[in-house]
Amino acid sequence: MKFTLPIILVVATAALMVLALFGAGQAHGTVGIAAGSAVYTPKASTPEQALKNLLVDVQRRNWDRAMTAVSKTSDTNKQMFIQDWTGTNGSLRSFSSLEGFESRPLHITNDEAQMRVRLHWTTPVGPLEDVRDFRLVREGDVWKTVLPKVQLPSVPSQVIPVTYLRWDLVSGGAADEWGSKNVDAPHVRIISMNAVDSAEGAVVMGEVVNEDTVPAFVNVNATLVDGAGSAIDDETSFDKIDHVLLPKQVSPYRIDFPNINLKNVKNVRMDVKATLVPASADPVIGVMNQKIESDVQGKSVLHGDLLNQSGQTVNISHVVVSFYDNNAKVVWVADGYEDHALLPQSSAPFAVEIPKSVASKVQNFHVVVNQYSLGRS
Amino acid sequence: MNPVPGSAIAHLRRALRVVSVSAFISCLALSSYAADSVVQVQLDTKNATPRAVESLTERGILRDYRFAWTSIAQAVELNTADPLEGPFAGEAKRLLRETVVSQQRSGLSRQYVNQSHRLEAVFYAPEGDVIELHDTAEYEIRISDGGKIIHDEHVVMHFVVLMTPGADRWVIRQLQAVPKS
Amino acid sequence: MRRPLLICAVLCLAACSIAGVAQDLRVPASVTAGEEATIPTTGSGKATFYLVGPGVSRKNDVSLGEEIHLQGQDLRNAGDYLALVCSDTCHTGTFYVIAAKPSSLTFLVHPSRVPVGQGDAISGVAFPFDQFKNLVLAPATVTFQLAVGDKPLFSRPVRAQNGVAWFRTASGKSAGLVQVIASLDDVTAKRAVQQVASEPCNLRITGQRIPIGVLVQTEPVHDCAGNVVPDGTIVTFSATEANGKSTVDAPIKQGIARAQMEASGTTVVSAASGVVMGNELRIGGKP
Amino acid sequence: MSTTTQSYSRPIPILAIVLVALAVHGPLLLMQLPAGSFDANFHMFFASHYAHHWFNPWNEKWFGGFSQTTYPPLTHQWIALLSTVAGLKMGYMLVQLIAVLLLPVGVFRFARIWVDDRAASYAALGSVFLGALAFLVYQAGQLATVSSAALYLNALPYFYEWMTEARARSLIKGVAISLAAAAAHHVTLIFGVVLFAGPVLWVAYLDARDERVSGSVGGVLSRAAVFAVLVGAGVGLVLLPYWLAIIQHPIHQIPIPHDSRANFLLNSTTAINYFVIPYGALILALPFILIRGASSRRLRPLLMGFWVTMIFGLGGTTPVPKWLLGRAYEILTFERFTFWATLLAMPIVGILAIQLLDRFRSKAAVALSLAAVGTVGAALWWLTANPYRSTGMAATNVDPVVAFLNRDGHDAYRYITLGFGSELAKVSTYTSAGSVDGDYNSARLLPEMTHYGSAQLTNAKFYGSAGMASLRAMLQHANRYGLKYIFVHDTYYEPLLTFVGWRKIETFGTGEITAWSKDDVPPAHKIESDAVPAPWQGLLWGILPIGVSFLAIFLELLLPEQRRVPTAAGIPVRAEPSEQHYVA
Repeated sequence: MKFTLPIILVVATAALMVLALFGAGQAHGTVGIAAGSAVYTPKASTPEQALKNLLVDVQRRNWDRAMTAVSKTSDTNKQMFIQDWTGTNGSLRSFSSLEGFESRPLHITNDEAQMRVRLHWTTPVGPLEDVRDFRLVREGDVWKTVLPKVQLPSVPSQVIPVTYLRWDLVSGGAADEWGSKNVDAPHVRIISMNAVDSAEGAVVMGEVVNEDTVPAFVNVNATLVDGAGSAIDDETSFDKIDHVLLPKQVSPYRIDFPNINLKNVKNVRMDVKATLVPASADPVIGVMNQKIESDVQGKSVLHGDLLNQSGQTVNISHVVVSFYDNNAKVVWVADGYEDHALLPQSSAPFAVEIPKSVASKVQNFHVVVNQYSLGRS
Repeated sequence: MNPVPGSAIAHLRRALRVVSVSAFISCLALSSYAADSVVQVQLDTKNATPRAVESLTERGILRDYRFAWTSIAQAVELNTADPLEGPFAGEAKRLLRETVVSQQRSGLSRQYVNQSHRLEAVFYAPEGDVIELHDTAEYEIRISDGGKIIHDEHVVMHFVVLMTPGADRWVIRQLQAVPKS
Repeated sequence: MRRPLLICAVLCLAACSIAGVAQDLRVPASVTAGEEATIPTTGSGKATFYLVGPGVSRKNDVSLGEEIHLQGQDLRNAGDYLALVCSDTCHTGTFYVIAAKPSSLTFLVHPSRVPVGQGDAISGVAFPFDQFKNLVLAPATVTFQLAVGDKPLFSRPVRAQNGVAWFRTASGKSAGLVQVIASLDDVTAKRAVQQVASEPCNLRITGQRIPIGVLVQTEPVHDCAGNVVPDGTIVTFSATEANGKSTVDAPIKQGIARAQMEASGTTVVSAASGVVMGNELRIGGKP
Repeated sequence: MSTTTQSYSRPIPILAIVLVALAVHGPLLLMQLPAGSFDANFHMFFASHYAHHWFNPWNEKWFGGFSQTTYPPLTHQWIALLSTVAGLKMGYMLVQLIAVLLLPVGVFRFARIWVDDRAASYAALGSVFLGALAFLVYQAGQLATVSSAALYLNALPYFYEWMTEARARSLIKGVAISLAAAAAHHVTLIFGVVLFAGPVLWVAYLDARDERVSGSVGGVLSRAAVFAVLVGAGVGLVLLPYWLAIIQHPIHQIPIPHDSRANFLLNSTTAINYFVIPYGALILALPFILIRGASSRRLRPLLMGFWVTMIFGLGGTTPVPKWLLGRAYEILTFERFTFWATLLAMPIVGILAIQLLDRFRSKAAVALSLAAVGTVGAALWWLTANPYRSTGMAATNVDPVVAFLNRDGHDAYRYITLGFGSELAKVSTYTSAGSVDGDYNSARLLPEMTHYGSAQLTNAKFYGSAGMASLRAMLQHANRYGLKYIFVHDTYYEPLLTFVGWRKIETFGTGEITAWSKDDVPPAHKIESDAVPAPWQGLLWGILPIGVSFLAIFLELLLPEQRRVPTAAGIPVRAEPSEQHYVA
């Protein structure tokens, strides 16, 4: 017993550890560990394993080891590789982490494979998905990933005069005498509203205009009311709006009511709140080459390019689009975040998906661009 | 007029006083179960000019004025300024805080019992950012010094009140007692 | 339970009156805020004096037979005051402090910005207060004036009722800063209202082809009364061509909004500011 | 025989061990080293509430309102009591110090069930230097776990005495201290029943069966049942509001990841944090613990208790905890099991110590001292070396945040912090404003918090998409909860706040913290909840837990333990004939 029991305990412990490592007891959901198996296999004998190794290392930011999984024929270097995955210029990608991925082969031969990977990013503005295709080649008995050349944006040195306007707000202290503050909130008006049912629930959407001569910080709230006059739910436009509206600027808004059917709704109470805020008319971001096209999966997508016409970097841009039918009624509002920074005088593509149910009705659209610049919020 | 020490009348008066105060307190204690602690408020808006008072505003003012007087009663009875946060602003708040601080210093406290307020809106600003109300209030005021009631009186008071809309309620900005006109 | 309480109260009050609990003090009929007052007492010996009023809860020893001096400091706040003198019994008296003469006006003016040419668009409300922030209820005449620079536009005396005076008027025809003044005797309060251009009127654009696309700009943007629309107002330019549409939200600068847009083929450009649409412009493709 | 040898061959007086504990941990606690630990602010926050509202466990400062009956109150109430004279932080340090001083006493008394006084005294001395203790006190801030374990170890000898000797005073004192332990930390008691009391019951059974004690087997088992019933009923009553709260609102939230549930083989930092540091030099003793524990029939229950507890302490490194605990696995954290495992190992480590001392004398003394000091030193070094333990926030002054919330009526609204870590509790303690966030997972009832599998909103980014989804959901309902102010100590969150309608309104200090506001948020209203405890529960909560602790103290003073006749240094105590060769 003196040695039998210890041996039994040691063996049992080791067996349990092995079981946990490869078996049913796999720990899931722990921060920093990839979904699925996080076990690294040094020798990638299949394209799937090679790609998984690469992406696990990207997740862990283990760049040196990741580079060993990259084929020497790749038209990239470590610096470009890191910048490609971690983003540059304070872009959304630079705030993001690769949380998980799913890959599927598109085409595999003995020496070459084409894989499509759906990458799940966690970002400050919510989860984002990205689809990338990878080419892998067999080098000896090991598969490696061939990475294409990464086009990092660069801007030539130049001087761009900024002459746009800025509104500053001087506010008195809390102890100001009653009535001495004589600045009203900006006058903002909802110019259209439409309520529809969607797969996720009821949606209230439309457009709002700043009718004033000063910038307004706008939030649109809606309350659904039932037949008895009681409030069913109240929600806000949240990030489906451009909150800072310059004079006469129009923004789409969308308010989602998950799991609510409009047939239970008798009335919708709209409430737009506007506050006077300091703001700048710079940067101006043009939305170029807007076009609705069908992608390979048959989905309707609005494509275009965002062109930063100013002299400062826009770190994160957010596109909000209102889609109109042939009666100029807003039939849908969609949005999307651009994960690359917009350098001065440079452009970046964007794409916003249109739901199948409304795609056929869409005749026209209006795009507004909301932006975040580091240190200027 | 001071009673003459040692006189039979003085003794009688003292005895009667003790008995009457004790009886009154006992009656109060007995009836405390039924004492209506809710502040009664009625509002008449038909004479408000130049803007008509909206029904939602009327409901809000009724609710917030009642709450304000409940808060005043709590603050001056318990000598704490905490209840004054919220229902009051500006001069009214400063004045009530001063009252509480002053009471804390002197050891006095006040009780407003069985409050009933008849409000009349006399002015409602064109932009709806201020309303003037006239309040005919009836209540019993008790003043205590270190827990001993030194004054107890049923009064009818007249107040001029200015209320302004706050973030989510109407707040009292001016509360001024005036002689009956 | 209310009835027994009432009976008890009546009985007790009757008993109290026999016992002389609340005999009256001789207090002043009314006092102006901030002024001093005296309360005479009778008898002899020591007593406790209480003064209970808005913002005041005073307690101190007094000698009976001497006058009680009330400092102006204690009588700053308008309202009802209760004076009590207690020795063996308590003597009470109530009096009012009324507001002193006006020393300031609380003046609420709306709106702070108003489009030109709108009826009943500007309103103001004035409340007179004395130096202790008591609302002055005594009748008085408040004069409201509107002026642009030194040029008066409007003047109206208004009798204050219940401590409030108000006015309402239309906005003027020209954009610019309007002074709104309320005065009562030598007390004056000034506010400013910015009259701004109304909606853009007859929004017109011109454009030309440049190497990287098209350059479009508005003519100076005015409202229908000829006032220049303020800088910073957004004009949305849309350029539609066969390849798609481009839009730019451009702010007006020195009366004109301008934008560059990528377009190579024949392009139709339009402009809008808020809900006001401008003309359409057709620009030919690159030669 | 030299003097040195004589001193090694005698038990170390318990008073001396307590003084050593005081000398080692006293200065560290006076320096308020645990103030920067993960949970210290949480405990002080709870204590602060008791200091102001002793009989009202409904605390509106977190989650829009939650019941403090969801966490046993004893340590917090003691801090609240001491805070009136020493302040909140020093009150915390004093309660922690008391627990640290009680621990070696408990280990000594617990070890005497298994080994003789001499080995027990070395076990107690060793417990002062445990890496797991330093880890829990200075890094994790698990005041309740340490206090409860210390009390529980002191109760177990009474349990053993009651079972084997049927002494009524042992029953009374054992039950009272057990109830106090439960009032300090219920989880310790629940698992202690199996992991600590199990081996004690087993050894009592063995002793009765082998007639080493006066009681019969039947007597031992029946008395164990009586003890269990009394403790069960007592805990049921003392923590009644807790049970009612947990029955009314069982923890249904989506599991929240915790590193102690990770597989240590896959992450070296986690392995160091949860295995190497807590065990320290005990890792070297593991072979001895296994072999020595297995070689003695009386020590086998202890060995098995140690092994099971150690396996639990390994978290997700083995599948056992998940198999045995089911859903509870996702709620518990497992570093406490490692602490308990080290405590269970101490009696055998005591044997190892005296064997080494008997054989190598001064050399062994030096080596053991170095091992002990190295273990506790490594745990203290790890406080700064641990890459997962951010010291960034601890160095940031949150006073401006507190001042902001307490001025100009800002406390009429609710707030959250982002990137504050455990400093959130510090802000909450000193502000009059309420938050919808909170540093206590079990009390969360708002759906925005429970539906996403993340813990505190202030740490949202560390929970990946789940954390950010939870934060988005909360921000989406800001108007509903009167959530107007957000304090940001991590620019990561700024894009989200910008796009969803918040504006930066103030910058504190040199810009490490910024205040953000949303203008259209109405003042906070009381959130109606069915979790508000009834007034009688508040009364019970304010009287019984603290009451049983006073009772335990009085019983210890009024019914002193009869001095046991020292055994003749036999190892283990009540040794079987085959163990005679261990007798010195």
